[in-house]
Formats: sequence, structure tokens, C-alpha cells
Amino acid sequence: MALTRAIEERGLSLYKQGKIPGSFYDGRGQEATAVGATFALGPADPVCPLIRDLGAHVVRGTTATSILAHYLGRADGVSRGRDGNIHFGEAQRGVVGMVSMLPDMMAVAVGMAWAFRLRGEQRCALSFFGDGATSVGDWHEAMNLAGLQRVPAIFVLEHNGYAYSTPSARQFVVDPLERAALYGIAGVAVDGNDAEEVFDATRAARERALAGDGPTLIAATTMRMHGHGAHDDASYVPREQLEHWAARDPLERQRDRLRSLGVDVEAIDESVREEIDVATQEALAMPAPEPASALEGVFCEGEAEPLGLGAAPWSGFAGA
Amino acid sequence: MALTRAIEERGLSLYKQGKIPGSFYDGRGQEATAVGATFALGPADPVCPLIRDLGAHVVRGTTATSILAHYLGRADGVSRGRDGNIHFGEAQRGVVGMVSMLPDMMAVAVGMAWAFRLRGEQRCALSFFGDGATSVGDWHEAMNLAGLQRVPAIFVLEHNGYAYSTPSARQFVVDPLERAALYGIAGVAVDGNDAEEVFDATRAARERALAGDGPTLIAATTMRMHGHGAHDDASYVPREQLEHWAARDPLERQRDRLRSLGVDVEAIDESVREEIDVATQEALAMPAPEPASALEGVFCEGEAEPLGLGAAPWSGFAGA
Amino acid sequence: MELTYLDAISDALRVALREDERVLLLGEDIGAFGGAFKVTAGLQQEFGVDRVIDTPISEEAIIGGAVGAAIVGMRPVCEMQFADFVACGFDQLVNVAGKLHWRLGLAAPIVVRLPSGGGFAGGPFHSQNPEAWFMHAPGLKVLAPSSAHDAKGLLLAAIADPNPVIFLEHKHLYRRIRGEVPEGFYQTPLCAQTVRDGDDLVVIAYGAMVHAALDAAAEIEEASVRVLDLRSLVPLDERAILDAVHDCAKVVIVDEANYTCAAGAQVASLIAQYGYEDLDGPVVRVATPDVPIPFAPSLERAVLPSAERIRDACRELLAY
Amino acid sequence: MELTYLDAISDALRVALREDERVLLLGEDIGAFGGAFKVTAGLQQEFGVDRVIDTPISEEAIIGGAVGAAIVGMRPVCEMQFADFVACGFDQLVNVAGKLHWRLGLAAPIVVRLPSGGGFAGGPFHSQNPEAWFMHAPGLKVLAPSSAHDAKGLLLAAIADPNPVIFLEHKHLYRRIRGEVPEGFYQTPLCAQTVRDGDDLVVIAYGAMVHAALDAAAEIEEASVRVLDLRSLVPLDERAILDAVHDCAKVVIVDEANYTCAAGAQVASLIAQYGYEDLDGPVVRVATPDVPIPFAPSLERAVLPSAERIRDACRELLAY
Ligand SMILES: Cc1ncc(C[n+]2csc(CCOP(=O)(O)OP(=O)(O)O)c2C)c(N)n1
Ligand SMILES: Cc1ncc(C[n+]2csc(CCOP(=O)(O)OP(=O)(O)O)c2C)c(N)n1
Ligand SMILES: [Mg+2]
Ligand SMILES: [Mg+2]
Repeated sequence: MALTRAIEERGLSLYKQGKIPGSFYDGRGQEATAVGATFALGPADPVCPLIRDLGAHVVRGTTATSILAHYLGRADGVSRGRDGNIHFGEAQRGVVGMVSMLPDMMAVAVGMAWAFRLRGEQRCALSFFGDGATSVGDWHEAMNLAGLQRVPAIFVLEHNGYAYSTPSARQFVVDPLERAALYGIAGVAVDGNDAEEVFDATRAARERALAGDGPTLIAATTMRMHGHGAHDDASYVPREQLEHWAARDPLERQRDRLRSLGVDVEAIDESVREEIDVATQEALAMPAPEPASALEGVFCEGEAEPLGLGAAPWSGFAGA
Repeated sequence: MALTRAIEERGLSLYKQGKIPGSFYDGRGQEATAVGATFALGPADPVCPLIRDLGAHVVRGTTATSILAHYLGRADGVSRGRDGNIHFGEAQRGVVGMVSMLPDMMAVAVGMAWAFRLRGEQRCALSFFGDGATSVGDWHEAMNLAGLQRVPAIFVLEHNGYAYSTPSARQFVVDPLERAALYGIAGVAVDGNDAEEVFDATRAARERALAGDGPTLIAATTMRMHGHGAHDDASYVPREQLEHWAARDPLERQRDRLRSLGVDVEAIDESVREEIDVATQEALAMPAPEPASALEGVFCEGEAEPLGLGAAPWSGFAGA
Repeated sequence: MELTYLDAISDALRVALREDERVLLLGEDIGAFGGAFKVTAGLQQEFGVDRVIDTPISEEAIIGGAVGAAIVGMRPVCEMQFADFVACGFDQLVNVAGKLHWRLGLAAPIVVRLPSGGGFAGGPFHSQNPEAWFMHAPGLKVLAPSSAHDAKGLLLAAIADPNPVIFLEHKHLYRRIRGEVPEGFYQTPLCAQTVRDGDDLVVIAYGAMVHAALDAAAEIEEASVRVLDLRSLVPLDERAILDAVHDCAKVVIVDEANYTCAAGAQVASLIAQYGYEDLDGPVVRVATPDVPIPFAPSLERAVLPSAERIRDACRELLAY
Repeated sequence: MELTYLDAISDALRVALREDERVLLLGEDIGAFGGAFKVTAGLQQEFGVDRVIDTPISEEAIIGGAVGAAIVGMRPVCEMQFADFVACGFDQLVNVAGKLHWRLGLAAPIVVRLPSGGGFAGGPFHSQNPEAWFMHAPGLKVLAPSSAHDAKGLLLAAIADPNPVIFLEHKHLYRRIRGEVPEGFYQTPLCAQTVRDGDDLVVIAYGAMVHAALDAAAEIEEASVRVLDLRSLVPLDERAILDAVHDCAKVVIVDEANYTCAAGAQVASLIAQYGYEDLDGPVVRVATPDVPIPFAPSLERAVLPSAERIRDACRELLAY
């Protein structure tokens, strides 16, 4: 989690230095949700992270270097310069990189989970999405299909009260969490800024999914502490609201918790700082991709290689 | 209602005689819903009928001759041969002809109602749709937007338990009526085979809409007594189910009611028969459209003429 | 064995389901009912409800779900009830399926079957030819067989292909065309085929228009007219096209789709650039004008390219 | 007054809102926030929340709702946050809006604004040029201004037009291009314009590519190169295209969109058929190859047509 934030902070500063092309999006303040939920998956459970979920990639084992190199559009970044900011995912780690169109990845997660159910595998699929994305027709179709087919899927709603500049009150009348039941989907509310609460809820959802009890929607209440992207100062968010949430910073909470367990948090911080510094140097030293490479790989020429099993160093608690 | 059924019966027999090209769809058994709901509208309230709603057109005043001519693809049919079966609508009567894509017309109804609200007009818009159509993303988007904007719209769900051959149990887990509340939309269940019950519910919904109290979803339980189209023998429907519903035929129920009010039902039948015979002769005598006419009117060349105010001879009870 | 075009498609599905347990069929009413055109008749009975799956009306979720299943190792084959409804699943196709391999190196071996085309009074919503939309969306293969033999062979090739494939099956060929079809498994290569020899002029066509072109060519006794059946639109067999132009020097390109930006526009532009020196006359196109497809036979005949229109275009060009 | 391309668009919206009370803006984050690109900045403050309306993320409902409002007399102008998201509202555009007038004689005067195009490291989901999809959908007008003057004049023409209009505003021109723009109301006609004289070769382009073409032409001192700015893709100014070919005999057609079935394919096919005799050399196309638009500047530059590529293509053709 500390690493997640550190990567994004570094990304943002590189962006502000003009080193990162295009635009830049981060998930400041929402780290606990992505990290907590992804931690609860087994290595064979694919995950579809969204725009605020850098932590999901980190938990699956995507390195700081390859993420920063990705931001920078370098040849050895995750997407080899093909895509930018948070649009990436290491297929070999069971991570499906998001498309921008919200929330298209939900149907993809439903399809993966469906396949697991049909093949009788003990796996589930997880998709994140924001509160604003619940207004899109695809959300409804995916929820409906998931409930009908009782697929082993976990939907994590990152409820930060805003879709870009638009507050929830202009997105829906009734909270999406309440809608879950209407699809035959279990709904659970969690504090999205508490990594362990998110973890516990996800673990329980995973158990339900693997037991054949169908999908769960976990509504994680949280707050986007930055603008939608680096270009957005979020002046539409009342200052008091930000202050309220600043006092509930997920990282600080986890640090306190770790401290009380006797963990040397400062040492972790130090190691993260080092890791990021090294990663930044490595990433900056990487070359830009070869122009001609842009034309390669529109089609798969060989055998279709399915999603990898997620050789994540940390995830898989639930599978343990 | 008798006229609606008579037109469809005649249409079907013309189809079986090979006189009607393409395919043929009817709303046998569901007449009360379309007729009852449309009757409750004012002439300035536009209506978006769907595949089972010939009655809505009839109530708005579209004549048997022009409907049969439409089925037959004649130059003077409602769509001038451009479209077939139930895909038509007389704009000058405030009827928006459906597209096939389900339930696209809902968003259109929301937009019309929205305009009425913004302009402060005492009008509402009504859209029909089937239970199967509620699985489509557009349904969700339209419901969500309607609830958010509290538009004066009436949604009539024709719940016949089937989407083509697919029973409701394979379309959704929770009944769409229950979903209405989750959009901030009032939900009302009615017997879709009782024209007067549908009428009353629609009238109440219209009053709510005009009072600024937002949209209503009316769930009309009914049964499609024929196949999805003339090509479909509906052998997937259990015989007992059809028998159950045959005993609840909406037309017979209305006839009984009228009889008990002292109306000479046989005289109505006789006049309908005559009207249909005349209409059939007239329609069959009409020419096929001029081939070159197919190319005309892709674009509007003059002024955009808004939807007409529905010079329906019968509708407008609610406005009276 | 001699099979109709439709039965050849059914047979391909049966062979694929038998030989590859990863194959899965998804669609509306495809199960017990066997699909709107009975292409999947009997398959659910033979392979079970877990391999031939009735879905709710949810085109986005069907395609997105298929992508999900595909990336974890399945081979889903989706049926759109009519090609027209693919507009409702458009986003998942172009933005998720089409870009996945290029972005993430993750293959999405799905097939989307589109019963397409007109000629039987289907009207504006049951007659469309949407192939050009997908030709203009990188990462999707687009196939359009004209014979029973190729329908089976190309469908088997599509299912075996590691990429998303749009499979256009022409409804008007379903029962009108029959031919020798090998038993069991075989694949038709994704390239064009000369279906009639000749060297004065070549007519380039695909799908149902191949038959119109053959009829036209047969009527022209005064010259030797070749007919090239493209069969695959993506990849487009540019070599075969240019070779034919080289041999014949005169070319007529036929689309059943609307004129502007159709497949034929691409073929014409290819020839105008790379076959220019071989040309002895203008590159002539015959296509449906830019109008919706009308219902009435007199109108539909006026817009769809007919053997007569093609013949006349050939004659005029031959006289050049 | 001198305005940027972006400010010219804002000004057109302001003028339209002032002069026509039927005009209404719909879109995501367009209200207080002023839109992702600030095109609508200040408009909600000036015209109120009932005329500049923040919608939920619901592209289908936005477009369908706009159609509904339009057919009862409003003039809705919808903003897609990026052109890429129009894929999510595709069905309403092609099946509802595009076919409405031809089917029902009912005009749908809506405008859908699409911030389109690449050149600024937007990556595969924020750089697309979807115009050809809509050129291949009868009933939609498609406009693509290249200058501030035309951006305002064409947008005002689009809003006044009784038909659905797709308005492509090129993001990369937003702040890069400025020019003299008349105050108040004026309309730019829907036809092509010669933006540079010349008679040895004509480069045909639209949108941002007009500027690349002008840069290329300026570099070619050895010949006189004309540049034709199409401005309107539907209707396509066939006369102007053929006249230019008549005058210049050599033609290079530029698309920023993907090559296959692009607008340029249509233009090339038009010339190959109707301008064949005027040609003195192949019809050369320069376009983005059939790949998603990459993020990294080195890759993006490699795929988007540049002034250099256009210049080289011209030189090669001039030497023919
Ligand atoms: C279909 C679609 N329309 C529009 C957008 C543009 N867009 C990107 S993020 C965003 C807001 C998303 O809000 P939410 O789902 O709540 O996620 P959050 O950013 O709050 O995490 C919008 C409108 C999009 N990505 N997809
Ligand atoms: C988006 C879309 N997909 C598929 C179809 C094909 N289709 C036509 S009617 C129908 C079933 C509709 O069921 P329902 O909404 O319950 O209406 P009913 O026919 O029962 O009145 C289907 C799947 C369609 N019209 N639209
Ligand atoms: Mg949000
Ligand atoms: Mg139904």
C-alpha cells in the first residue's frame, strides 16, 4: 500500500516535471480498497482493476519499475508504450488491463467467473468499478447476468461519491449497494479506507463464490483525495469533505495498525523510498519503444495463451 | 380492443395467405394493456408502443385500413412500405414508431418527458416494453435517468413471462417491478388482462407525472397467447398455462363488462367486422410503393416538424 | 453430404462442440428453441445446458462475457439474434475484444455470429449488413461465406482462430443455397476464391452478392466475366484482388451494404492505388444506396443490388 | 475576434443557447465543471441547470433522450466526453436517430459533439476517429471542421439542421489552432473548401489532417499543391472532389482514422469511379494503419499521418 502510494506520488511528480506524456490519474486516498481486495484473492483468481486501483497491480506483483516505465511510455513498461497511465495489466499475472469504457470490464469478469463455474474450478474473478459507472447499461447487464448464472464473481464498488466532477446525487437516486439484492447478488458495505475490512469482506465473498453461492457486491466507501486526473484541481469538492477524509487516510490507518503490532513502519517506508528511487532511475533509463513496433500484434498469430495464474508474491492469502 | 384483435386476426390470415411479406407479430391476449394504458393519455401525451401494442395505435386513431395497408407494404400504409409488421407509428398522432432494438424507445420517452418538464408543459410520455427487455442496458440507463430527473414518464411493463422462447426465470432473478423503487420510480402491479385496471393505473400515473411526482412503472401481468411471431408455434409454453390465460381473455372480460352495462356487444362486433372487411378491401386495392420512393427522405430537407398532438378520437380521457 | 447453407453452419457448430470441449455457445433463444433461425436446433439437447446457453437480452454482456470466458481458455461462439442487434454490443466488440491482443498480448478467441442481410422483407432492423463497421475497428477478423462449403469451413476456421472473429451468415442464403459439404472437421482458408473464370472483367463480391454476381456473369455471353468471392474481409486478400484486376483490367465491386464507406469502398481504394496501372476503365461500384433497407418488396428490390444492376454495370464497363 | 478552435466552439454554443431557447446541452460533467475540455465552461452559470445539464454516465440514454427531446421540439446538443465513448451510444445513434426521418417522417434535430483524434498521447481509448462508422449509417450528417471559423460556423449549422449531426471536434486542434471568428450567428455551408491553391496535385483532408496537409504542401516548392478541406463528410461534396481531381489529375487523400473503410476509402472509390478519366496516376491514400492509437509519442508519431508522410507521398506521386 505504501508502495502503491509511493509509485503514484512519483508518477505524479514525473508528470509534473513533464516527463510523462498524456494525462495522469491516481487513486490517492483509495489505496486500501484495491490493495485489501486483491490481497484476498488466490493467485488463480483474475482481477480487473480500474482507474483507482494501482494497488491491485502492485499486489499481483507488477513491479514499480515496470509501472513507472509504463507511465513514461517506455519500451519495457508493462504496455510497451502502447497504453498510458492506469490502462495496463500483466496478463501473465492474471490481471486484465482495463479499457476506458466504464464499466466494460465487469462483463469480462462475469465471463471469466462463468467459465470457472462451468469447468468446476475453484476460482473466482474480481472486478472493480466506481459509483459513477453504475449508471451505465453495461453495469446492469453484467449484474443481471452474474446473478442469473450465479457466477463466482466479486464486484468491488469504489464508492467515492463522485464521478469525475459529478456527485452521486446526480448519478442515481438510490445507492447501488441496495440495488445488488435486486440482481440476486449479496451486498456488503465496508469502509473502503480500511484495508483489513476490505480484505475480510473480499475473503468472505470469495468463499461464497467458491462454495457456489454466487456473486457478491462489496460497496467500499472511500474518497478520491485528488482530482479525477492531474489536470483537475477538484475544486468542486467541499474542503471540509476532504478534511474529513484526510483524517481517515487509509495508509496512516494501516501504519498505525502495523505499528501497534510492533512492525517497524519507518523501515518499510525507507525500503519503499529506496525501491522507488531505484525504479525511477531504471525506468528513466529505458528506451522509448521502436516506432515500427506499434504495428505488431494487432492479431494473435500463434496459439491463444490464456490469462496467467498470477505469480504474485503477496496475494493468495485466501488460497492458503 | 375488439378492433385491435380483429385487425391482427385479419393480418394473420392475410399473412397465412401469403399476402403479407416478411414476418408477422401480434399481441393476442395482451390487448387490454396497450388499449387500457393508451386510453388514459391525453392527446398531447406521446406514446411509444412496442411489438404487442397494436391497440395503442388504434386508440390513437390510426385506421384499420392504413394498418392493414402497412402490413401489406402498400404505398398508403402507415410506413409507405418502408417498414413492416408492428414497426410503424403515425407521428402526427403523437405515436413514435418503435425500433426493434429493445428497449431503445424508453430513452426516447424519457427525453420527451424531460422536455415537457423543462418547458413546464402538462404532458407526459408513455413507453411500453416487455419483461425480456428489462435485461438490456438501455433499460437501466433510461430508468436511472428518468428517476434522477423525475421526468413525467410512464413505463408500462408488459410482463408476459416470456422473451421470445425464454421464460422470465432465465432473464432475471428478481422481478423488474421490484427494481422500480431502486430508481426512485413508483411501481404499480396490475392485471394486464383487465383493460380498466390498466386504465386506472395509467391515469393515476399520469396524474402523478403531471403533478411533478416523477415517473411510474406499471407492471401489467399478461400472457402472449400466440408465438413470438407467426413462424413460432410457442410449443415451449405449457398447455395448461395457455388454458389458464385463455380463461382470462381480456376481450371477453371487457365484453362481459360492457354487456352488464347494457351495451350491445354483438352490434359492436358486427360493426368491427364490417370495418375490417372494408379496410381489407381498401388496403388490398392500394398500390405497392413506387420503387424510387425508397430513396427519399433519408434526411429532412425542410423544417423539423415535431411530433403531432395525437388527434385520437378516443384517447384523452385523462385530459377531459 | 449435401447441405443447405444453414445446415452447414449448424454442422460446423456441432463438429466444434464435439471436437473441442472449450467451445461454448451463447445467445438469445439458442437453447431448447434452437435460435430464431434454428441454426442451433438440437445442440442443447446434444451438448447440454452448460455448453449451449440461453442468455438474457444483453448484447454487451454476451460479448463481454464471451471475451472473459475466452481469456481463461474457452472458445465462446455468440449468436446475435439478427446482425442488426450487434449495434447493441458494439462497444464490447470494438473497444474490448478488438484491442485486447494489441494492448495486453492477451488473445480473445471469440466468434460472433451475425445473421445478416436482406432480401426477404425484413425491413430496416432485420436486414442490415454491418461488416464495414468492424472492418474499420482494428483487431477484429471479418468473414462472410457465400456457399455451404465455405460457411462450414470458415466457421470452423473462425472458432479455431485465436482472434475475435465476426462471422456474417447471410440469412437470405440460409435455405436458398445448398451444396456439397465435407463431413467432420475442415477449415476454409481466410482468402478469396475465384468462383467463375473469365478475363474481360472481374466482379468482386462476397456473401449473398456472389450469387447475384454469378447470375449477372452468366447472362453476359459476349464477354468472359470472372467472379471473385472475397470470403474474408479482414484479412482482405489484397493479392487476389490485385491479381484479378491485373488479369481482367476491368472491375465491378458489389456490396449489399450501404454504399458509403462499405467494404467495396476499401476494395476500390486499394485498386485505385495499387492496381491503377492495370486498369482499363473506371472502378465501378454497385451497392445499396445510403438508405435503410425497406420492407416492401418493391422498395427492397429497388435498393439491393440485383443481378440485373450488376449485369448492366458490367455491360457498360465492358463497352468502355 | 481571434479565438482558439475550442473557444470558437464554446462561442457557437453560447450563441445558440442565446438565440434559440430550444437549445439544450447534455453531457457528463459539462455543467459547473465546464466539461473535460472546458468547452462548456461558464455556460451553466449563464443559462442555468435546466439548459446545460449534467447527465449520469449513460451514453445510450443521453443520445436516446436527446432524440426524445428533439422530436417534441427541442434542439439538444450532446457532448460525449471523448469521441471514443460514442461506441457506448452507438445503437441509439445508428438505429434510432439515423433512421427516424426516413421511417416515420419525423425529424430528430440533435447534435452529438465528439472530441476526437489523437496526437497528444491519449492512447487507444482517447484518440479515436470514429467518423467512418457514422458515414456508413444512413441518416446521420457528419461534420469535421479544421479551423476556428468553421468550427463555430459548422456547429451553428449543425444545431440549426433538422437532422442528427455528428460533430467531430479535433482535440488536438482545441488550443493549437486559432483564427478570426465572426461575432454572433453565422453558418458555414456543408461543403468542401479549397484552403490552398495549386494545380499539380490535390491533397484531400479534413479535421486536423488539413493542417498536416498544409504543412506538407508548403514544403513542396517544386510543384503547386492544392489542399481541399472536406469539412463535411456527410453530405460529401462530391462535386468539389471531382473538380479538384479534374484540375490537378493527381490526388493524395489523408485520413487520421484507421485505413480500412475510412472516409478516405470512400473518397478514393468515388474518384476511381467518377474521376477516372481525369487521373494521371494512382489514387494515393495516407492514413493511420489498422492499429489502435498508441500512447507513447514515439509510437503515436509512427502511426498518425504526419506532414512528412504526406509530403513524401505527394513527391512520389508528383514524380509519377
Ligand atoms: C462509458 C464511459 N463514459 C465516459 C467516460 C469518461 N469518464 C472517465 S472516468 C469518469 C468518471 C467515473 O466515475 P466513477 O465510476 O465513480 O469512478 P471514479 O473515478 O470515481 O473512481 C468518466 C465519466 C468513461 N470512462 N466511460
Ligand atoms: C437488443 C435486442 N436484442 C434482441 C432482440 C430480438 N428480440 C425481439 S423480441 C425479443 C423478445 C422480447 O421479449 P419481451 O421484452 O419480454 O417482449 P415480448 O415479446 O414478450 O412482448 C427478442 C429477443 C431485440 N429486439 N432487441
Ligand atoms: Mg466515483
Ligand atoms: Mg415478454
